Formats: sequence, structure tokens, C-alpha cells
Amino acid sequence: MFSLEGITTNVQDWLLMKFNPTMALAIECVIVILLSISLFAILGLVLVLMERKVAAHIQIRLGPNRVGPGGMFQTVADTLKLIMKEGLTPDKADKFLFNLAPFVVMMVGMLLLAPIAFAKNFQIWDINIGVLYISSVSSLSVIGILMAGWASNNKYSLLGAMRSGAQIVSYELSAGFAVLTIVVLTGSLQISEIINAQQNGWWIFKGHIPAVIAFVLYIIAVTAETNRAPFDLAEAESELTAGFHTEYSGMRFALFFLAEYINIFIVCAIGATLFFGGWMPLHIGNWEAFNHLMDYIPSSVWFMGKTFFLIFLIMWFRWTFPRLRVDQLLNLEWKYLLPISLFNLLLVAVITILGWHF
Amino acid sequence: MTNEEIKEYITTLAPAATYDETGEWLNILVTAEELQPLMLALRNGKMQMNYLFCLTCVDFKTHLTMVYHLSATTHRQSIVIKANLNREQPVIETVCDIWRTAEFLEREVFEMFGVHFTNHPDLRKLILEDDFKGYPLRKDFEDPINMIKL
Amino acid sequence: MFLKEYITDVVTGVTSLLKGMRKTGYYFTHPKEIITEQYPDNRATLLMSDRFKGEVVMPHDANNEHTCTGCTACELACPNGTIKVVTKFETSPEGKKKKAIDALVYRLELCTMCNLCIVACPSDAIKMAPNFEHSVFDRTKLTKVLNQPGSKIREGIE
Amino acid sequence: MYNQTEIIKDTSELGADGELVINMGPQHPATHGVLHLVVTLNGETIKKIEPHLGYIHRSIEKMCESLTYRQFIYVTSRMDYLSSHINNLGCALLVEKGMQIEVPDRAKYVRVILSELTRIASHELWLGAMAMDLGAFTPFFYAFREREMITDIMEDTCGARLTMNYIVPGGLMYDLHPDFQKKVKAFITQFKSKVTEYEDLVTNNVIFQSRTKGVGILSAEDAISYGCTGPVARASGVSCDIRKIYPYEVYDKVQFDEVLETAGDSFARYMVRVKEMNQSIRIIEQLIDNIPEGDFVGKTKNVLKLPKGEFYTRVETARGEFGVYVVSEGGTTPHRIKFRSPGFSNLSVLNHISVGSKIGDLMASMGTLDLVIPDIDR
Repeated sequence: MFSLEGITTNVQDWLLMKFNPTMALAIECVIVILLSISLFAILGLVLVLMERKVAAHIQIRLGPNRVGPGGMFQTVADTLKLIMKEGLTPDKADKFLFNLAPFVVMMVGMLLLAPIAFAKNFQIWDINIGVLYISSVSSLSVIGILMAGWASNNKYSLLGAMRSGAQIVSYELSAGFAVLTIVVLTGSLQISEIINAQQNGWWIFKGHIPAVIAFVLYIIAVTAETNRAPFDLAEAESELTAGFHTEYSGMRFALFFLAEYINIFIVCAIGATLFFGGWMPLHIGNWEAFNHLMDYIPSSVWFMGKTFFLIFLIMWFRWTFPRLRVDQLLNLEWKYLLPISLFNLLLVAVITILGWHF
Repeated sequence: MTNEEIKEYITTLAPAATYDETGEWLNILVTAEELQPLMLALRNGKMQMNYLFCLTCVDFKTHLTMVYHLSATTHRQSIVIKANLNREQPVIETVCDIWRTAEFLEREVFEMFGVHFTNHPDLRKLILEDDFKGYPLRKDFEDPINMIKL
Repeated sequence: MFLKEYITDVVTGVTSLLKGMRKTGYYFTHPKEIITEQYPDNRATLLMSDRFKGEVVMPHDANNEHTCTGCTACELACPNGTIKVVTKFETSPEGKKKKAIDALVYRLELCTMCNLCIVACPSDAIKMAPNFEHSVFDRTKLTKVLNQPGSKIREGIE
Repeated sequence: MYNQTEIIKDTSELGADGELVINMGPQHPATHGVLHLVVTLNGETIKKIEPHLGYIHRSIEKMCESLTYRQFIYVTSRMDYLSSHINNLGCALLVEKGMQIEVPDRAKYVRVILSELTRIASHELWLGAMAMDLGAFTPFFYAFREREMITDIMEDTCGARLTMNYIVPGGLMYDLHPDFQKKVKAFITQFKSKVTEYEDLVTNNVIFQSRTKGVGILSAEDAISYGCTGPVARASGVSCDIRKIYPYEVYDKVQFDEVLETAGDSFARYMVRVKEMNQSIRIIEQLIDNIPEGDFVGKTKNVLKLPKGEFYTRVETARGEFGVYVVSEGGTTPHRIKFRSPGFSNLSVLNHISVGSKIGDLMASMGTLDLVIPDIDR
């Protein structure tokens, strides 16, 4: 049966056969870098198109349908346009930080790819503190946004960046707590272990009430963390024109744009891993025949399917809800999400100790 | 209140007022000096004219006339107060401390007719650019560049 | 009680959000509700209202005749100086001099489609056409002469 | 490599005490046109708002001084372009009042029906745009779907979608389209079935409510003092509906309620407009089957000359009281014409209701004031 696992093992065996181990590692690194960059490019194109199509259908429109069949190449055309455009740097901007910021945001996205399991045994780096790594690295993206807002020397940008700072720092908390729920249930921080623990059922089913609550909290928190509507205060179009990236144009704007979608993909991938078993097929208790049938679907399809379902959910939010105000945003976190997460953590601890989950 | 009663009432406040009843509402012409105290009395006195729904100026070539349309939300009676102004030096006291809406309306009249409102808190141009010369709504305004004569 | 209020708050809030999501979800799954008009692909089937005020035209019949007498009523009625009637004197076969139009100049770029000229016209010589695709590459092309070259006034119109 | 002074030297441009002065507009997504607000901020809190107007000032009042009484009506469509029909009606009423022109019943009925359709169309657009200001993009398209039906009706009957110019002194420019009644009824059915969508998506939405409730509170006294009219004043409990107080055309023959709210905040202004749409539907339902047969335009002279004197009419547009003040010297053109536009007064209250609130609140209060910039600038 075709599997990504087979390919990786074959490649590694071949490399080790031809070169010494250091060289092989270096070549592997290069391959991984190339793969992740191309994944970024493809994801960017697909997700932007998906967003536009989802938005269009929710808004009783057709969406892009002129470039290529069904508008498939619309984002390619857009990218081409953005590459051709002149990347302006405002006169009084802090040029070094201004140019650095999009790359910082982008790099955070790339770093986060490392511990994600795309398919069975297809993972860049199965670090044993995977979840901790994710939650610590993902909070770095705020630095890029603050950098962009400050260096633009634009008041709208500054306001947007400051909002974003307050927002991401506070929503880190409940996202972290939601993730901790699963860590408590699994008893491990390692991504592969978390997935393996869902062999006989996903955590969202096995962990019942606390897992569902944690999932809802997680989705809300990551929507806020990725600056998506209804929490898109950092760019709040109708208030701050475009927030922290007001002054960006051309490819540097495209990087911000891309980073937004990459971040969505990553948080959804993590959500899928934690709550829906990552690449793990849907297994129900002792139904051997059913479980066996499910195993025939490749693990990468399972992973992508779950991730894209969550991405759709986040897009659905965006095109339904109005935006919150900045103080209401913080109220929501500190008065609602955080107490509920704390309570939920307590609940899950009790359930785990008593073994009440399946 | 009938028009006669209003006339009586206003004569006590502004003895020099003249009246004109040909239009839809009672028109009261007062001098520029006695306008502000009269307005204050109309707003706070027994008439309770709390709604200034139109404030404008008319250029009659010989003089400017300030026109104030007043009404009350309680008894819905409308009157019109007018004051003639000298065309060269149009000065009148502001009413924007009585009705807040007058602040913007007087700024508009200021730039369009050149009427100077004393005691106005913020008498600047509202619509035209700051270095605009002339008063566009006066009859003798000529702008050969922007105005196209058909 | 505080806790009860808190929980009611959360529940009503979440319910209201879910209701909105149900509505948008309904439209997402019902592509039949899409209202996009695919202009210009649907140009062949696009139905304009017959009264639509797109531009002023002067209808000519098969003999290249119109009914405009050159009375300048439309020119007077127009608020923007869009229409200019240029008249000339024609000599009829009997030797009688008669006023007729040389050109009815219509400047589309000044027109506000107010329809006052059509209402003013005593002989129904001009009307509004439902044509809305007016873009041209040169502004001078917007100045049109409405009477066709060689056209003349129909017999019996005074 | 990194030079800090480049940025620090700019602080001299800031206001006192770290105040931040930002120019909102004339190109800004939320000002819906070329409104320019100079907003003084302290952090996120608004300290002062100063509107700078005139970006599309066309001096319509001066233009009208050189147009005849038949011609000047079309210009008023260009002021409040969302209720252009009602503006036209106000001007036509003034000419009819000044010259004592009899208007046939049929014209009166049609004028009122079209006015109410215009009002619904305007409120629909406002609803979509307002939701968009608050970050919800989808209701805009749902609202436009219904509005599109109205513009189609307008296009059929008046020949234009926005600047109708369907009214002439004495009646209508031409008769109704044969399909008019059928289409209006179809619209009413569609509207009634879809109006719950706005409730699900906007009105009952917890985020929308928290964004608008208690935001931009305007008291009744201030509303009167600032000359606010229309839904803005009615949301503060000021009864100011011209259709009720000084009924024109056939408004005295139809049953409808003046929608009043007492809270005076953005949510109340929102509710007033939403309920007003239902009242407009009610008016149309009463009239649509009873349009009398007969002439659509009364007998008028060819050249209209208003007698010497002063004339004032007011009508209730979608935004409030629209007044026309004409000083006539007896000629064919007005000597002086003044349009009392509702948006101008409603804008003047913006600073008052927004001071002390957040930038996000400014969008809510500005959105619910329903500003149309050409109406303000004239």
C-alpha cells in the first residue's frame, strides 16, 4: 500500500547508503526545507482560494470563477501580481525592522511545522515536548506583528500592533489550557504519543465533556491568536484600515497574508492532532470490520481532512460574526474563557484520576 | 398660541420687531442687536422654542438677512425670526449656546456669506478650504474657473 | 445568583452565535440561492427595463426620417446644457423657407438622464434608450450628433 | 544599522500629553464616502472628533439659483442619493404649495408607495453597511438581495435605479409600469420571509448587541438641541416623524406607527430603523391595492413661476427631516434656496456622543447615525 512512511524510509536508507551520516542529515535538512517551503506556497494558494470560495458561497455569491476552471488559478494570478508590485518602504519608517517583520512572522509559521505529524510516521521532528514547543513558538508571532506596527511609523499600524499584542498574549493562556487538557488525558507532551493514545477513539469522543469544552475553547482561542474575525482587531478593516500591515505592499504584504493562512493551517493541524487523532483513522471500539475499512483510507487523507474541516469552521466564523471591541475581547478572555478553562482543567484532572474517560 | 398672542409676547421682548403674516408662518423681523436676548427668551421662556430646524442667510443684494426657523417639540408651533445685516460688515451674535445645532450651521453661513458670529466658540471654515477667497452664496460671487455659465 | 447569570449569559450568547452560523451554513449548502449576475457572460440574456434611462437617442424610420422640428424645447428644458440644437433653413420644392435641424448635438458626458428633454419634446422626436455600456477610449466620442446623416423630417410634422 | 532617532523625532507631531491625532478619512473604509474626521485619541479612547467637510461639496444651493422650478428637482437626487425620491418629493411639494397646483390622487398614492420603497431600500443598505462597519460582512449581501428587488422596481417604473427624478411638479413624469403592483407584492412576500435572517445574523447576535448597546448614548434634550431628526432622534424618544406631525400626500389616510425607542444608544437607533422597515411595508400594503385610476399628472402651466415670497416644506427622508426653503422674487428661478439636510445636523452630534468611547465604538455610533456624505456637503 502506498504510504508516505515508506517513501521517507526508502529515502533515508538510500541516503545513508550513499553518504556518511552527517552528510545524509544535511541533505535531509535541505529536502525538508524545500518541502516545507513548497508546502507553504501550495497551502497559501489553496487556502486563499478556499477562503474566497467559502466566503462567496456563504454570501450568496459565486466567488472567483474567471481565471482557470472554477477560478482555480485566481490565487496564482494574485500572487503573480503581488510579486510584480513594488514593495514600498515608507520614508520615515524604521527600515530594518520594517523589512524584517514579515519574515519573522513567516519564520514562526515555519518553525511550527516541525512537530506536526502529517501522516503515519511522517513527521519532521518528533520532539518529546512537542506540545510545549508549539505553544511557546506560536507566541513568537506577536513579535513580528509588533515590529511591523511599530516600524511602519503609522498611527493605524501602531494601534493595530498594540491591540494584537494584548490579544495574543491573553489568548495564549486559554489556548494553552485547552491543550493541557489533552496533555493531562494522554499523560504525554509528545505528538506521536498523543496520536497513538487515540488508537481506539479520538479524544473528543473519549474525553467527552472536558474534551468538548476544551475543543470549543481551543477553537475560540486560536481564532483570536491568528487574528481572524471576529477577533481581527489587529487589522480591523473598518476601524484601522488594515492595522499593522497598512504600510506594506507587494511581496512583503503577501508574506503577512500567507503567514495568516499558514498560521490557520498550523493551529488547525494541531487541533486536529489533539482532539481528532491527527492521522489516526476513525476507530470505533470493537467494530473490527469497520476499523479495518477505515484503515484503508491513507493516513495523510485523514489528517488533511480533519485539518481542513477545522479550517472551514474558522472561516465559517469569520463570515458570520461581527468583530468584537478591544475591551470586550479582553473581557471575553479574562472573564469567560480563562475561568472556564481553569475549571475545565480541574474537571479533566479529576476525570483522569478517577479514570472516567473511555 | 395665536399669532396675535405671539406678537404681543415678542413686542414685550423686542419692541422694534416688525411682523409679516403673509407666509405660512409668522415672520418676525428684529434688529441684529436684540436677536440674541430674544432667542434666549424664546428658548427658555414660555414659548419653549427648543428646536431650531433651519438657520440660513439670504443675500438680497442690498442687505443680508439671517433667517431662523424655530419650532417647539411640545406645541409644534413654528415661527420665523429674521434679522437684517449690513452687507459690508455683517456681524451678529451667535445662538449656538442656545441650540447646539447652530454651531455647524453658523460655520456654514460664515463661510458662504461672510457673516461674522460673535462669541462663536469655533468660527472656522467648515466646508470650503481654509484659503478660499470670497463668499460663494452671495449674489455677486464670481468664480470664472469653477463656475460654468450655461 | 451570580453563577446562574453567568451560565445563562454564556448559554444565550453561544445560542445566538450558533443561530447565525446555522443561517450562513444554510446558504453555504444551498448554491441555488446564489444571486450573482454573470455580466458580461449573460449579455445575451440580460433584460433591461424598457424604461431604463441610458442615453438620449433619436429614432429614425426606414426612410431615414425623424420627427424633430428643431424647436429647441429640449435644449431649454435641459438643466446641464447637454443638448444643442443647430438649425438651418431649408427651401422646400415650392420655394418656401422652412426651419429644420442641421444637427442635434448631444453630449453624453454632461447628461444626468433626468428625462426632462423627453418630456418637453412636443413631437416625440427623441427618447431614452436602455443602453448602458457607454465606455469609450476617447472623451470626444461622447459628443454625439443624434440625427443620422442625410436624414430629414417626416412629412406632416410641424 | 538601527537608528532610533528617526522615529523619536516625530513625536513632536503628537498632541499634548501623548495624544494621538489620526485622520480618519477622507479615504477610510468606515466613513462611506469622503467624510474626513480628525480624531484625537488617548490610547484607544476618543477625546475629540472634528469633522472636516466639503470633499464633495457641489454648492447645489447655488446651482439651483440658476435652474427653473422644473429643473431644480433633479439636482436634489444627488444630495441624499439613498432617498433621492423623497428629496424630489419635497421639492415638488414646495412648488405645488407655492403655485397651488392640484395633484391627482393617483400621483399621490404612487408617490407615497415609492417613498416608502425608497425608505426600505435606504435602510437595507444602511443595515448592510452598518454590519460591515462592525466587521460582519455577510449581512451586507443578504440586505442587498432585498434592496436589489426595490431597485429593479424603481428601474421598471422610473427608469433609473438610484437618481430617479420621477416626480415633476403636479404629479409624476409618466404612468406606473404595468407590472408595478405585482412586483411590489412579490417584494413584500420576499421581504417578510427574509427579515428573520437579519434577526438571526445581526439583531440577536451577542457580539452585535454588546458592540451597540450603551454605545453613543444621545439624550432626548441633546437630540433636539443638536437638531437631530429621523431615526436618530426617535431612538432617543423624540417624536419627530414629519409623516405623523405634518402629514403630506396620503400619509394621513394610512395606518402606521411612529417607531420610538427610549435608550438613545446605537442599538436603539438600529432597532428604530429595522422596525421602520416593517412600518413602511405596512404602509405599502395598505396602498398598493387601492391606487386610484386617473391622471398621473395634474394640469400645470408650461413655465412655472413661484409668487414672490418665502416657502418652506419638509418631508421625512430615510435619515430625517428634509426641509426646502425657497425665497422667490417672482421669477422662474429661485432667488435663494436652502436645503435643510438631515445628515448635517446628525453629523454635528457625532463628537458629543463619541467622546470617551473607544475607536470601535466610533464605528458603531457613526454607522447608526447613517451619514450620507453628499447629503452633508450638498
